[in-house]
Amino acid sequence: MAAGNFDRATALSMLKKMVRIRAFEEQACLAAERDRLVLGAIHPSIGQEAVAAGIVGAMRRDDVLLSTHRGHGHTLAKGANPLAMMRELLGREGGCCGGKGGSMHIADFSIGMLGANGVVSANIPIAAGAAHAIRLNGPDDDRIVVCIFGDGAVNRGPFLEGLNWAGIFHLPILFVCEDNVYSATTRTAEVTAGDGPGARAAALGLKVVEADGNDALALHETANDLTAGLRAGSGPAFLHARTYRQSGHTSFDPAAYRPANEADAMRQSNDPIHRLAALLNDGSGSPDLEALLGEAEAEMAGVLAEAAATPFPAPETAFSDVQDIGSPAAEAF
Amino acid sequence: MAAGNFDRATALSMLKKMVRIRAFEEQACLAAERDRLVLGAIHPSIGQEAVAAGIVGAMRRDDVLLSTHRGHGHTLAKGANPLAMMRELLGREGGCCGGKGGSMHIADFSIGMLGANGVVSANIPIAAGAAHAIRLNGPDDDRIVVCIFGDGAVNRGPFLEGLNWAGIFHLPILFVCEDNVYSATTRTAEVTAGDGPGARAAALGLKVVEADGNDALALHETANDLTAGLRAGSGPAFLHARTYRQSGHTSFDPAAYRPANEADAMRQSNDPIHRLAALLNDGSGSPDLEALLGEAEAEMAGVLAEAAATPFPAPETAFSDVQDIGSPAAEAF
Amino acid sequence: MESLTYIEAGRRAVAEAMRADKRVWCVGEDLGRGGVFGQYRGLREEFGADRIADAPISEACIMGAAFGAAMMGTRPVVEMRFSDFALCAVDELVNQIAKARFMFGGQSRAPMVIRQPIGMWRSSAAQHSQSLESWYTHIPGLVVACPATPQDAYSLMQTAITCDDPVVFMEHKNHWQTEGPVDTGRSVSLGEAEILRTGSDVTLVSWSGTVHTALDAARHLAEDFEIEPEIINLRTLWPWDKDTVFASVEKTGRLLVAHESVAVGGFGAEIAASVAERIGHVLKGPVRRLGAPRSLIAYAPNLEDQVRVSADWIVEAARDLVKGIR
Amino acid sequence: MESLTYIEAGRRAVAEAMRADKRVWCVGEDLGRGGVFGQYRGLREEFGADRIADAPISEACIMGAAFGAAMMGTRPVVEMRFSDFALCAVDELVNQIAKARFMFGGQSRAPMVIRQPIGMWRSSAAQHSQSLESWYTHIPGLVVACPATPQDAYSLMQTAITCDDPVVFMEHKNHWQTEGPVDTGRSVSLGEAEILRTGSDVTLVSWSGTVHTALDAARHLAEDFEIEPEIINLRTLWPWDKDTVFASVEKTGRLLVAHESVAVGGFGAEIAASVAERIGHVLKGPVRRLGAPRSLIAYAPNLEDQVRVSADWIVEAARDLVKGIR
Ligand SMILES: Cc1ncc(C[n+]2csc(CCOP(=O)(O)OP(=O)(O)O)c2C)c(N)n1
Ligand SMILES: Cc1ncc(C[n+]2csc(CCOP(=O)(O)OP(=O)(O)O)c2C)c(N)n1
Ligand SMILES: [Mg+2]
Ligand SMILES: [Mg+2]
Repeated sequence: MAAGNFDRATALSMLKKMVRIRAFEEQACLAAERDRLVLGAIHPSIGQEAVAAGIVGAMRRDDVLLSTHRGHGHTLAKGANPLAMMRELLGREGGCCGGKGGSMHIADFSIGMLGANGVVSANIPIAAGAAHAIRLNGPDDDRIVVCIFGDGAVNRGPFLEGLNWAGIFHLPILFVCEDNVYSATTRTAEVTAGDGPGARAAALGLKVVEADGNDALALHETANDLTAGLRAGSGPAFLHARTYRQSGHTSFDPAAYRPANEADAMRQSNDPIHRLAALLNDGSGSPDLEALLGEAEAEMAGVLAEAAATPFPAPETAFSDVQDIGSPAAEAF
Repeated sequence: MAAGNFDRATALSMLKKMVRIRAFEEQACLAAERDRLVLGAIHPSIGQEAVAAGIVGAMRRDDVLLSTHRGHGHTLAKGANPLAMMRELLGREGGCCGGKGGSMHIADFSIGMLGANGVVSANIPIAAGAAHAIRLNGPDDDRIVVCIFGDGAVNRGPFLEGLNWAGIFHLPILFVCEDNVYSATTRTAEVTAGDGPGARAAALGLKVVEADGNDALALHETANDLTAGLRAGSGPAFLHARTYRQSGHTSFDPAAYRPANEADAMRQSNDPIHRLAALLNDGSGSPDLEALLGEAEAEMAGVLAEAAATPFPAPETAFSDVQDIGSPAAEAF
Repeated sequence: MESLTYIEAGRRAVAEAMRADKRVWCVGEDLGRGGVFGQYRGLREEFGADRIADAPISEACIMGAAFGAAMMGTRPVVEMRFSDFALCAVDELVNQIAKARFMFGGQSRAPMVIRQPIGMWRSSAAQHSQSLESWYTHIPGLVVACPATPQDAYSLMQTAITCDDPVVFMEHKNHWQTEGPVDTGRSVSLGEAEILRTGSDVTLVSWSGTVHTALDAARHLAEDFEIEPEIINLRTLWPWDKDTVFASVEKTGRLLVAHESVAVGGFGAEIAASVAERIGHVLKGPVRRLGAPRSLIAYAPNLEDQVRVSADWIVEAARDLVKGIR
Repeated sequence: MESLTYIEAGRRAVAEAMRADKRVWCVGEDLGRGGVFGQYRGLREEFGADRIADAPISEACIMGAAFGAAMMGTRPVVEMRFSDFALCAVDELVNQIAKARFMFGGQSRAPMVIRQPIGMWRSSAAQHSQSLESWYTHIPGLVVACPATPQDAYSLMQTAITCDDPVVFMEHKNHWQTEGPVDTGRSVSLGEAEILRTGSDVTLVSWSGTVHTALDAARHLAEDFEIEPEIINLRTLWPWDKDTVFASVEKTGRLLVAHESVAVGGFGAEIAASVAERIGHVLKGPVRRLGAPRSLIAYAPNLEDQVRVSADWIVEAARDLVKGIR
C-alpha cells in the first residue's frame, strides 16, 4: 500500500486497536502460563491482528460476526469489552458468557458477535444462515455477515456446503480465510490439494480477493469495498488473507515443529503492528509505538487484575440457560 | 466421436451391455410396479447406460468400484450376475447380499464392486480410502478405483473432503460425476453455485475431463486413457459425464415436475443406446437393435421369473453378519 | 372433530403456524415439490420459495444454516427427510444447536423444529429405517417429540413451533397415511403423555408407531386373556411424563415398555430404570422392556419382520408379567 | 510388572501391533508430530509417514477413508482427537461402518479401531468434554471399549486391533498421565469386566474415569462407614459383562452404577434396567444410577464441578442404598 494513500486518523486508530488486541492476548497468555488462572486452552492470534483491525474494523456495529477458536482479536475489534472477555477466559462472573463458554465460545450478541466456535469450519454454515435470515428480512435490512475461519477449515465439508449455500441464495456475507500457514502442528499446504482457499471459493462462484493479511490498511480498504458491495447486493464474497501465526497453536505449544527461525523472521520482517507503525511514521516520533504498547499493556494488565479479583459464577448457573422445557437438573441422577 | 474411429467388436459388446442393463431395469420396474415384488425403492438408470458401459466397462475385473443408489447399471457392467442382483432386489435367498441390502446396497465383492450406497456422497471418502489401501500396498498393486456419484452429490461436504484426500495422497482413483440433471425432484443447477462439478474438482487439483455422458464410445476411450494414466501414477482424475435421467427419481415417481416433453425429447434424440446403434449401423441391418432388445428382454424376464421363484432368506439370517463380538440377538429385548 | 391423516395433520399445523407468524419458514431438500413424502404439499404455492426453501443436498448446512437463521430471530422448520440423513448433521445439532444457549451464557436461542422421520417403512433397509430417538434424549438442550397419532402430529407440531427450544421432531414414516380424529382446538404441551386406554393389570408405555401395536395387543389381551393393560402414549421423550407413568405403575404394579428402536441403549431402559429406582417398591414383579434385537434392519421383508416389535411379542410379554414369569 | 502411564500403555500396544502386522496403520490429524495428546509420539519415526498418516481436518473423510481402506484388507487405527469431533463423522461410523457387513450380506469386514477420547478435562467446556459412549452401544455392529486403567489401555487396545469388528475406543482425556502396573502378557477380551475390589454390601459398576472415583469412594465407605462395596470396572460397554455384574448383584443385593456421562439415556440405564428385569428378585432395595445432570459442561471450574460425579456423591448414594433410603 502506497504511503500517503490513507486517512491518517483511521490508520492510527487501527494501530491502537491492534496494539490493544496484542496486549490483551499477551496478558491472557500470562494469565494462563504464569498465573494458571486460565485453565482451558487459549489460541492467541499474535501476529494476525491486521485481519481483526482491517476487516472486522470495516464492519458496522450491527453487522454480524462469526469467528473461530482463535477469536479474541476479532471480538475485541467488533467492540467487545476486554474486561468481560478476560473474565470469560478466567471463567468468572460477568464474563461475556457468564463464564460458561470460555475462550473458544466467546460471544457478545449485543454487538453482533455471534460466537467463536470450538469446531473447525462449523461457523461457516451458521454464518450463511445468519445471512439467510437477513435476506429473509427483506431489503430494509442492510446488515451483512462476516465469517472468519482458518486455512485448515477449507478442508472440511461445511466449507463447501456453506459457500455453495451463500451462492445459491445470493447472501450478504463475506467469508474470510485467515491463513496463518498452520493447522495446529501441521503445515496446511501439506494436507491441502489444488490451488488453495481462493481457487475453491472461485469454483463455488464467489467473488474472490487474495490479500496480504499483514497489511492492515490494504485489508481495510478491501473490506470496505467488499462490504459496500455486499450491502448493494453483490452476492457473497471471499477474502483470502495470508498472515502468519507467530505463537504456538495454543499458549502452551512451543511449536518446535516449525523450521528454525521461521517465526522469528516473520516477527522481525512481517509483523503487522510494526509494518503499520512504520508506514505511519512521520519522522518526528509519531506514532510512538513503544508508548502505545506500554499504555495497552498497562490497560490490559489492569483488566487481568480486575478479572482475577472477580468471583466465580454462582454455582446454580451450571443449570441455567439449558432449555425452557424439561428441568436440566431433573432428579434422574 | 467420428464414426469408424473405433473397434467394432468392442462397440458391439458395449451396445449389448447397455441393452442388457436397460432390460434388467425394465424388468425390475415391472417387478416393482406390476408385480409388487420389489418392496423398497429402486432408482433406474434408464438413459444413463453409456456411463456404465463406457466407464465401468473400461475397468479391470480386479479394479474396485463404488456406486450410488442408482447403481444397477454399474454393477452389471462390472460383471455381476443379474440373477443374484434380481434376487437381491426381491429380497431373496441367493441375492448378492443375501437379501439383506436390496437395490440401494447392492454389492459384489468378488468382482470388486464394493457397494451402492443409500447416502448421497458417502461413497466418495470410502472410495478414496479403498484407493488409499491400494497405495499402501505398494507399486506391485496396480489396481485402480472408480467412484461414481450423481450431480447432487457435489453439494455435500464429503465431495470436497474425499477429492482433497485423493489429491494429497496422490491416489489411483477416478471420480465420475454422472450428471443426470436432477437431484430427486430438484433441478440440480438451481441448488449448485459456480461452474459445477468440473470446476470444483479442478480447484481441488484434479485432472478434469468434461464429457458427453450419452456417447458410450467416447466415454470408453476417455476412461481408457484415464485409467491407464492412473495405473501409471497420474494421480486422481475426475470425469464429468453429462447425461439425462429418462425415468423418475424412483420407479414410482412420475416426475411431473419436469418441463413437458423434456424427457421425451431426450428419449428421441439423445438416448445412448439408440445413438450407439445408429453409429454402428453398417446399412445392412447390423446391428439389429430390435433383436438385441428382444433377446435381452427375454433373458431378463427369465431372470425375474427365476428370482421370483426363489424363497425368502432363512429367518435366522436376520441376526448373522452383524459382528463377531457380542450376540446381536442378546436376550435384552 | 375432523378426521385427518397423520401427514395432513402435521402439514396443517405447519401451514397455520406460518400464517400466524411470518418468522416461521421451512427448509430442506425438494420442499418446493411438496417434500419427499408430501408433508409440504401446497405450501410453496401459498408461502413462496423464500419460506418453503429448497436446499441443496447438504444436511450439515441445512441444519447449520437454519441454526444461524434461528439465532437471528427466525423460526425454522428443518426437514431432514429421513432421520438417517440427519446423521450427516450431528455436529450441527449436538455440538452447536443444543449447546449454544448455554455456552453463550443465555445470549442466544434456537427456536427450531428439526423433523427427522424415523422407523421401518417396508424394505427400506438399514440406512433408511433407523429410530435413534434415545440418542437425542441424552443431549442436554434438546427436546424430543415422537408423535404417534394424527392428533399428536398436529398438536405437538403446533407446540414445537412456538417453543423456543430446539425440538427434534420424529414422525414415523409408516404412519403418514394413518387416519384419526384431530381436535384443532386441543393443545398439547411438550412433556405431557396421554393415557389411551385405562387398565389395572399392567402399564404399557410406548411412543411413535409402537403405540398402535400396543393398542392392537391390548385388544387381544383384554379379549383373549382378560388382561387389562393401561396404554400410555408417551408423546415426548424429553421431557417425559414421569408423573403419568409412575401413577399408572403405582396402580398396576407392572411395567412393560415397548419401542421399535434397538432395546440396548434405548429409551425403554431409561423408563425401566427410573421406575425401578424411584418406585421399585410398588412393583409386583420385574419391569420389562421390548425393543429390537441388537441387529440391523434387513431389506428382505421376512427378515425385517424378525426385528419388529409385534403385537404378539407384547401380548406374550404382558402375559408373562401378569403370570409372574420372569 | 512395569508401571506405565495410560497414554504410554496405549501407545505401546499400537506400536507392538504395528510391528506384528503390517496391515495396521494409523490416520488422523497431527499424528506425525505425535498426535494432539502425544499418543503417537515416536511412531512416525519408527513407521514412517504412510503408516502414521497426517490427515487434513476432515473427520468425515478420515472415518470414511479408513473404512474404505479397512474393507480392502488394511487395519486402520483412526484418531478422532476428541470424541466431540467424531460427531462430524457419524454418518460414516453409524450408517456405513457399523452397517456394511450386514447390508452386504457378510461380504465385508471393517476391522478398525476408532479412538475417540472422552471426558471432562479441566475447563474444556461443552464442545471438548462430552462422553457419548451410550450412543454407540445402541448401534448394532459396533463394539464399545472404555478403558479405565493403564492395563485396560494396553490390553483392550491390543484386543481391539486384532478384532475384526469396528471398535469405538474411548480413552479418558483426564487420565493420560495416570500411572499403573501393566502386565503386557495379560490379554483381555472385549466383554470381560474386572472386579477391582471385592465387597459384600453393594455392587458399584462404573467405567472409564469414574472407576477411579469409585475406588476413592470405596476407601471412604470402608474406612468411615464400614460399607464394603464391590467395584466392577466394566471395561467394555458392548458387549458388557452381564455375568460378572449379575453374579455380584446376586451376592450384594444392591446395585449402584456411576458414570460421568449424562444420566438420562446413559448406559447406566441399560445396566439398571437389565438388573431390574432379570434379577430384580435378588435386590434388597432399589437400583440406583449416578450420572451427570442433564445440563451442559461449563468452562468455569466451579460450574464444571457441579456436573461431575464425585466420590462424595457415590459415598452418599451407596450409604442411602445400604440404609435402605430411597
Ligand atoms: C472438526 C474439528 N477437528 C479438529 C479440531 C481440533 N483443532 C482445533 S484448532 C485446529 C487447527 C485449525 O487450523 P486453522 O483452521 O488453520 O485455524 P488456526 O488454528 O490456524 O487459526 C484443529 C485441528 C477442531 N477444533 N475441530
Ligand atoms: C445425504 C443424503 N441426503 C438425501 C438423500 C435422499 N436422496 C436420495 S437420492 C437423492 C438425489 C440424488 O441426486 P444425484 O446425486 O444427482 O443422484 P441421482 O439420483 O440423480 O442419480 C436424494 C436427495 C440421501 N440419500 N442422502
Ligand atoms: Mg491456520
Ligand atoms: Mg442427479
